[in-house]
Amino acid sequence: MVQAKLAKEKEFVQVRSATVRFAGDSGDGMQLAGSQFADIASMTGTVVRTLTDFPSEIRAPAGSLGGVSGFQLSFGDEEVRTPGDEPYVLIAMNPAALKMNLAELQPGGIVIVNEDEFTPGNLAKAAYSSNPLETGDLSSFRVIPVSMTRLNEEAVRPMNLSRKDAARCKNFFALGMTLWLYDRPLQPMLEWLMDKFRKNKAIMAANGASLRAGYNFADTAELFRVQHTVATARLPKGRYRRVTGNEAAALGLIAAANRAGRALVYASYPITPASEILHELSKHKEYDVRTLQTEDEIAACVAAMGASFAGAIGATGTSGPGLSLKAEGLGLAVMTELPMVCINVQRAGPSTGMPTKTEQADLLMAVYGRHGECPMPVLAAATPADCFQMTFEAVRLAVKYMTPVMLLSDSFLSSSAEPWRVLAPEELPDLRIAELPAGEDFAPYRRDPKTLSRPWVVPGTPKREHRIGGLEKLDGAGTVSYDAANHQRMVNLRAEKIAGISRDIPPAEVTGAKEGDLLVIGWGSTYGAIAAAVDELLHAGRRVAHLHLRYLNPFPANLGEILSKYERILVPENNMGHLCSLLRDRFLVNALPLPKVDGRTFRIREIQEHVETLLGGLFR
Amino acid sequence: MVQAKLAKEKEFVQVRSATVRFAGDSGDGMQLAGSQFADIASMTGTVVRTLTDFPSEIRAPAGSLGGVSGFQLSFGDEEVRTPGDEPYVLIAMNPAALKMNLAELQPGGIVIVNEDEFTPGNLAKAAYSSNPLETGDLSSFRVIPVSMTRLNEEAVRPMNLSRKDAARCKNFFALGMTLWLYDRPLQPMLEWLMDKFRKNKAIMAANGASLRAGYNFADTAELFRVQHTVATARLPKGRYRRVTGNEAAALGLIAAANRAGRALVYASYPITPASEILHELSKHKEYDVRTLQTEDEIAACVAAMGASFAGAIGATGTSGPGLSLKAEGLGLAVMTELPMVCINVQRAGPSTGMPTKTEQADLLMAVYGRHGECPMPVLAAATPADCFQMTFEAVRLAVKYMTPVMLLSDSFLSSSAEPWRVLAPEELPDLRIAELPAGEDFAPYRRDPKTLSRPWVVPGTPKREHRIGGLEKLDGAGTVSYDAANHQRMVNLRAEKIAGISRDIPPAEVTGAKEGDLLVIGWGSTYGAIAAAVDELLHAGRRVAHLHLRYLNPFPANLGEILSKYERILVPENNMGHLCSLLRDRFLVNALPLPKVDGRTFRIREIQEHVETLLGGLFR
Amino acid sequence: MSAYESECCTADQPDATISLLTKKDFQSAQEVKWCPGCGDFGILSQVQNVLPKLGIPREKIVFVSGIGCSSRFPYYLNTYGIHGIHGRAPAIAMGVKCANPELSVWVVTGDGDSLSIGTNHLIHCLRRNLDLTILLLNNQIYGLTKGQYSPTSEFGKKTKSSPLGTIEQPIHPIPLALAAEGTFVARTVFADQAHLGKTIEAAARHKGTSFVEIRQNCVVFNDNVLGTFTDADTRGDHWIYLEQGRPIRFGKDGRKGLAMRGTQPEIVAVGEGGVREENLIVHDARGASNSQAYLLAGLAPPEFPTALGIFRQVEKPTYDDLLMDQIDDAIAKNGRGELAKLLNAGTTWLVE
Amino acid sequence: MSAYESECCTADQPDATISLLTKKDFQSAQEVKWCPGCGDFGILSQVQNVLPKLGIPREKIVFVSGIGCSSRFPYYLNTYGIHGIHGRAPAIAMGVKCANPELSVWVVTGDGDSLSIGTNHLIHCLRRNLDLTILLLNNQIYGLTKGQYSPTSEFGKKTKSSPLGTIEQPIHPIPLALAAEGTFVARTVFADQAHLGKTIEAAARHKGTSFVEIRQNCVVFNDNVLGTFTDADTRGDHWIYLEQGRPIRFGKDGRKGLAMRGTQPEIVAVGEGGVREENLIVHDARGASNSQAYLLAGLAPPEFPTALGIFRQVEKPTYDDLLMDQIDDAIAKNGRGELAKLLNAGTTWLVE
Ligand SMILES: Cc1ncc(C[n+]2csc(CCOP(=O)(O)OP(=O)(O)O)c2C)c(N)n1
Ligand SMILES: Cc1ncc(C[n+]2csc(CCOP(=O)(O)OP(=O)(O)O)c2C)c(N)n1
Ligand code: SF4
Ligand code: SF4
Ligand SMILES: [Mg+2]
Ligand SMILES: [Mg+2]
Repeated sequence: MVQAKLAKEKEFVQVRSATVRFAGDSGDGMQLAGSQFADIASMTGTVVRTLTDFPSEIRAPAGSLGGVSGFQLSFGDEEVRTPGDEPYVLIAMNPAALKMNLAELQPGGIVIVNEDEFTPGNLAKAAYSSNPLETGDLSSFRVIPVSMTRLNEEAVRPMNLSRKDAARCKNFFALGMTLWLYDRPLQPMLEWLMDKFRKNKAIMAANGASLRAGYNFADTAELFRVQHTVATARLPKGRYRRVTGNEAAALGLIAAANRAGRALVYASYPITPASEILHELSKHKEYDVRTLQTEDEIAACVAAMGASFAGAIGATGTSGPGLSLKAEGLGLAVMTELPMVCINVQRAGPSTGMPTKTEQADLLMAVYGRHGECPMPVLAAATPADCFQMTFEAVRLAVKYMTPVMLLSDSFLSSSAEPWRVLAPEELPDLRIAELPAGEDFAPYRRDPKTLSRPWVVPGTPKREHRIGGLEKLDGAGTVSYDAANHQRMVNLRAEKIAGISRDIPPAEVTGAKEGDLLVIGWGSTYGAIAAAVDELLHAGRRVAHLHLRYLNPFPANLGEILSKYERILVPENNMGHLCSLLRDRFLVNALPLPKVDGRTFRIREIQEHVETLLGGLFR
Repeated sequence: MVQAKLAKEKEFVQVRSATVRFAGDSGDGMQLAGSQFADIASMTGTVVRTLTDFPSEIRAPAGSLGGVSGFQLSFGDEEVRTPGDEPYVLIAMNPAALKMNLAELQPGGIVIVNEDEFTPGNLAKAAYSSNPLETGDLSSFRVIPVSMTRLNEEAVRPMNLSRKDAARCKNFFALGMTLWLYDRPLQPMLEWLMDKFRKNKAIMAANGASLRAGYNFADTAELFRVQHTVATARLPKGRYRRVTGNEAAALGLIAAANRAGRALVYASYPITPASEILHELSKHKEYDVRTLQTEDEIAACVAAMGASFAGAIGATGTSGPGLSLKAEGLGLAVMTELPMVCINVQRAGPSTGMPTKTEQADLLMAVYGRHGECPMPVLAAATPADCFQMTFEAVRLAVKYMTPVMLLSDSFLSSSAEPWRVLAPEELPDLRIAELPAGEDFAPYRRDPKTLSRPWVVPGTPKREHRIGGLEKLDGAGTVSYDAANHQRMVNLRAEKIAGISRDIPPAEVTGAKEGDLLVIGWGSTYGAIAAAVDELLHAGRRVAHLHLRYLNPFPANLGEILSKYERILVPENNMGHLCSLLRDRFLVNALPLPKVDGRTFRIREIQEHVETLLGGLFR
Repeated sequence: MSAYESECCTADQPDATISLLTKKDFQSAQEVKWCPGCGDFGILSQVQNVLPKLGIPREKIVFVSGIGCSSRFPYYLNTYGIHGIHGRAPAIAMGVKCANPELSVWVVTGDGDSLSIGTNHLIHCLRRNLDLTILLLNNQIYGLTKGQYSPTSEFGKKTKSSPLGTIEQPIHPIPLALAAEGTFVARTVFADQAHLGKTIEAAARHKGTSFVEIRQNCVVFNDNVLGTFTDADTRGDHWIYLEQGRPIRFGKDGRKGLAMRGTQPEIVAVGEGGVREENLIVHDARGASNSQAYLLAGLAPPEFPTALGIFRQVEKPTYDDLLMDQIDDAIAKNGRGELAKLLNAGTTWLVE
Repeated sequence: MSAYESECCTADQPDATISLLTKKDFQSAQEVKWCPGCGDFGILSQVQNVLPKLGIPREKIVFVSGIGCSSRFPYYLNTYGIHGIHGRAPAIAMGVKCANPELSVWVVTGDGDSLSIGTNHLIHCLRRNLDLTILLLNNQIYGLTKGQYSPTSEFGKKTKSSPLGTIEQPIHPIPLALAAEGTFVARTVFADQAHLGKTIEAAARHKGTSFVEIRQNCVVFNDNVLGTFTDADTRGDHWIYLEQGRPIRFGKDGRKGLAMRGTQPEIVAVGEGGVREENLIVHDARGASNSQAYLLAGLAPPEFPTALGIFRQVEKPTYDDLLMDQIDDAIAKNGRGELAKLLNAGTTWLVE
């Protein structure tokens, strides 16, 4: 037995951060265990970043590889920037969970398995020809087999639950053990249980019993040599909550519509991984959120535009295939110069691709993917919580510049969570726009000289009836025009309007060396990995810096100047080099791509090592 | 009277080329007169390039500005590269035609007007407050007012036609005058009339009489000071015909399918200016051409792909808005690696834009406009006749590399015509592909090591049943795979396959200086104007050259090397700088854009003057 | 024609001062650019006649269209308007209406626009019963793109894209609208201005999606497709006017009638062979089921005349009302949303 | 059940050696990835049962699908197959069939796939009468995207995207297919394997577009939506089996029947109050008009039971035949196209 290998001494180890993954069958409640752990870790002062890993199949047979569900979290001080490259602790509730997750575990890491589930049947379902707990296959890890099924049953016996209900509690047993391992309190969990199951005392009690049993078992059975304490983080004061990217985007839309004093009309067609934005929004009707599940993405896009025409904040959300379908509708919004937001939660393509995997390969489509000269702003959120900020910003720019705005998120951001300091409404900009003075001579395409945006005059406004559409318009009057010089002028104006936004967005900022050997530029969900990698490199004394773009069209006005201050520019992207192409084109700099298109985000180490090699090369 | 100003002497002037425009009401038969003139000019040894200018409205009221129809041609020696910057002769059949076309006439040019139509009513319809023939407004031109209506009536009186039929002949009167002016024979026209109207002798005779009357009137009335003779061209020997871009594309598709030994399935949804490809193809059923007018562009795209799956040459054609709609379908074709061709006849955008005007602003959409990493070859035809060649080439590459191929044409090419040397079928490459040897182990994604293309095994082939789709595939086997490393490998393979095409296309070639001060790079329909402009610049001793790209993705392998040989690079495009962006990105050269987005092609002079200014700047 | 009596008004309460609006108030400054003789002119004119009668302020009216000759409609009406993209007008209109349910929203579309590329949106709009008025100008051809066949072109029709004749069965708009659960489904024809006007008015006054197929003549690319109507002599044999509550009669002096034989309709000669008016089908657009409407919609030449009028007219809750009801209910239940509450929801913790 | 008798074979002449194929020959190596208990399994199994009976060589069969749980179908059949993009399967299939009319082409789709995003293609495919077999697996939910309402979900249904209940009237596939001029329109249910198999077989043997709505159960997101069927006790009151040429009876011992009252259907008790079998509607899927089919398709709970079987089955020329006829005619008239002739057509001249 592996267990025998464990030494008896028990001690505390202080670490700056830790990465844990809960994995089990979809029925095993791993998402709940993981997110409860994350809550407690958050409340006890650490920064927590989480990532859920849903099974690839809707509901695979119990115990099968396709049915494994996982929840990973990394927690610790404020330098925890990602949900972790590799877990140090893996809780595997069955053989399939072990098999699917072992490859990513840190060598020397801890594997807590529910040994009761390592039956011949389950081993076969996981395509194990022999029991890995008995072969030497796990020798590079510290394996801790626990009879969780049995111990849980014993713990909950007093509550007299059905067999099924009793078995369901074992995620709390696992959670209890993990809480002990990381020296976290049980009390918040018990309180949560009391609130959650106040209508079902037996379940409440059983879960509590299992939780305690797990905790006590870990404490007394001396399975673990050490207990870990994790450094706490220094975060700005305030009230915090955890948000995923999709939740944050939904909140951002509601907040922006609220601050604009308008209804939110969100029209969307379900698609992974964007659907939760629709689900989330549809729960908040009392905020005058009108969700329309349309017949397809084309309808969603033009319905959002129609809603904007009528004075609401029109928004739509989708993922790759849906974005391709929205191309024509977005073109109409560009031409009619109506404010709307299109959130594209990128996933691995092309075509249907790998719908549950992450990728950033829609950037060039976002920038260029419409026929004709059809510029629109493109923003990208860097972290889950940043989805709030950037969604709000998308609405701000849309309304101010009378333009559709594309916001890029991705599968990773959508389901990853991080702490977000809850903002007070007053901290958010006021997005109400001044009405045109009543007497003023009106023309639908007469532009504000500063922003170049046309007035947003909505149906219901007397004496300002007008017609707009997809045909080229006469500058000012907005009537149809086929005049040659007018077309050139309007093309220029539309381009200048969007380009001018660079004056209205924060300048780009670097972290690290203000000039030096290498600038790592990223956008979107690579943020955490790049930031952590550059931190490490800086610690190691490298003259490097990190610049993260949240505005991809137009770029911040000072970007060119910054680029000129570094010998080399490296652009890690979950694509084949989209941003890299844009930078090379716009600034004629020899930006180098660091592409990764395997459906996964970067690991910190991948970036760090690549930079080391590059810089090594530089000095060679 | 202006007429009085004409001198009496008559002489011959020899010119290298001439540009003439016929303009009148849509009912006036100007297209016929123009194209007959073009035929005769062609048969008499000149190179002829034509351009039709259809009225902006379907059928505007007679005599109105919206109803003016025009036909312009330029003819002369082989340096005639465009339908002409500015006409030297304008035939205007009514006041509206005069008004709509005068602005583009060469100063000092000849205006032949049908003075009978300058009635108060017609002047009003053309928004003339006074008769321009009587004010001094036309003083910078040589105006030749002719009583065409009356003279035509007199000429056809013997045939006793109805008033309407009689009036219809007057385009032949105008044609007769023009033939005299350019010293062209009447005989071919008379023969054509005999053939065309063999079933209606009266009409035949009337048209002939009117034609002769016009010719004789010009000869005897001494309206013109000079008769022009135009230099003939040295063209490669062979049989020639005139083709528009759309005709050529249709012929190219049929020829390619024929040389591939397969049926052609062309699925399309009508849209200006691509519809004629559908119309043309639907006439040639005996060539096993199957045209499907689908319910929309999405259906057209995927039906073409389905047809390819089943072994036909699948093709689709559209214009901007339709291209936006095809984005998702094209992505599926990239993923399934099926051969198909998408012809995009660009028009002015964005959105509905100006549907009858030309533009080249879909290039970046063609290259980047699909979600995910979704590379496909992009070709562009340079001239109307080149649409044949490049369509054929698109099919060749599609079949050889198992990929959708985008071919870009545009509104200008679609309706402009030029002489095309008719090829013998044997001159065209054989596009049949070798069948997989029967015994060979089969996997749908096992690639040819040289081309990286997968085998085209079609339903009906026993023992090779397989399933493909939009999900990521396992390298080789083609089954669904969510494996991380496999995805990266497949993304790379798809990219390499397309990039590798650069080895299979002709290297880029320059005309003019092999190295020097300036390289003008173009693509698509700017060919004629750039070629002519660079010719002029070379004559003027400038160290310039012209490179015209017909392959835009991938670029020819030698492009980078060529670019490095010039001080400056200028990229005239009917867009805001699409190719320019691609060149800057790929080659880090400071290519300069020369954008023109006013719905019109470049004039030779615009390019020439821009280059002169640039070069002036260089030497300053 | 009792079928046309108004029941309710789509939009806001009528305003007394509004009724002073006239046809002219609804004409925009833009020059109308249809071909001389195009059937669209008469339709525009009737819409401009109807609008002042509705008592809706001009600024509360929005016309939405797709692309096609017919879709140029919004430009010619001095109301708010969107000339959209091909086929998408009902979806655009859905956004407009849901953003502001007080607006009177109209969709004008063509047979290509909404029975080819846009069928999907049309169908889903109908079943949702958004409170919109949809006018489908059916000329059985693609006008704007110069004469290709459309989904309503008759089988075998020779056009630019079908030089040997089409090989497609045409789609019939009325049964399609019924199958899409349309609550107001009618057909009229451009050449009967009175019927056209009344039908448009009834449609406008219906609460819910009203769908009107207007048979129209494209003089340039599909002239005389309505020959049997424009020929007054034979019109009565080829066309039936449906009137709510009245037995269905047609032909000269109403001598013919429509009766049931089992589940199938048949033409009978009233007064002959013992057939009396009581044997005829009584038109009822408001029955419990759609079956009569389907039956009448299925009448087609050559055996049967074509029916004009309102096939179906029933009340169902509208999407926009239900949408706003859910919002109102949520507010009633949870109070009007306060942003601070939303942002602070769920598990939160304090960092001090 | 006479309605299921075969009439003709869709594809090539059957080949004697082919009949030796068995169900197993049609099972692919790919692991079937539906949830345990999903209704799709039984449908796959019946398709695999039917295929060997058709006498079509495996390599001449192509399955085309869109996206959805149901659309994973092609992977599990050892024939040629395309797993397409969402909603577009009928259009892909059109290309396949027109490129090679000898193929037996099947479309497998879901209620989201072809009644939401893909309605347009479905409708146009039906009216063109391409010789395809379309199986629509209707579970009244979006399965693959984890449980949003679909266009066939019942009004008021609470789902992830409609937490307060939907506000949309559902679309009914059968009337829609009829309105689209479908030549073979049927409904069956996954839980009656025999009926399922026979209906699929009849559809496969129909020449023209055959449309089969298969009611299916999504155990995860819409379980028990077919409760009235799976409950054998009450099934007879809620479901009618249509049989060609037979009076329509249902309920325990067939005591109830369907008759006409004017233009509307009504339920009658056979043998009571003088109602005899002769008074009942005789099912005729092949009548001159669609009206009976509409009537039966309109039967819906709670007042009426739901009909299963073939609503409509008529012969019309298929698009693919007409397409090839035009080609054959053109060849007969002009000779098989010679490329040189085409390229040299029109006005040409010689440069020497
Ligand atoms: C996406 C797209 N596809 C095609 C077109 C070209 N197009 C414009 S109008 C039209 C058909 C119009 O037919 P219909 O709706 O019947 O209108 P009509 O002109 O007959 O009134 C087409 C195909 C377009 N504008 N956009
Ligand atoms: C263009 C596009 N939009 C959305 C999706 C996401 N999506 C995949 S399947 C599906 C619905 C499936 O429902 P249904 O057709 O009823 O199939 P089921 O899973 O219920 O069998 C959706 C919305 C997609 N793949 N592509
Ligand atoms: S083309 Fe036909 S439909 Fe269009 S404006 Fe002219 S007549 Fe009317
Ligand atoms: S989600 Fe529903 S439809 Fe999809 S496989 Fe599971 S049970 Fe079947
Ligand atoms: Mg039409
Ligand atoms: Mg479904």
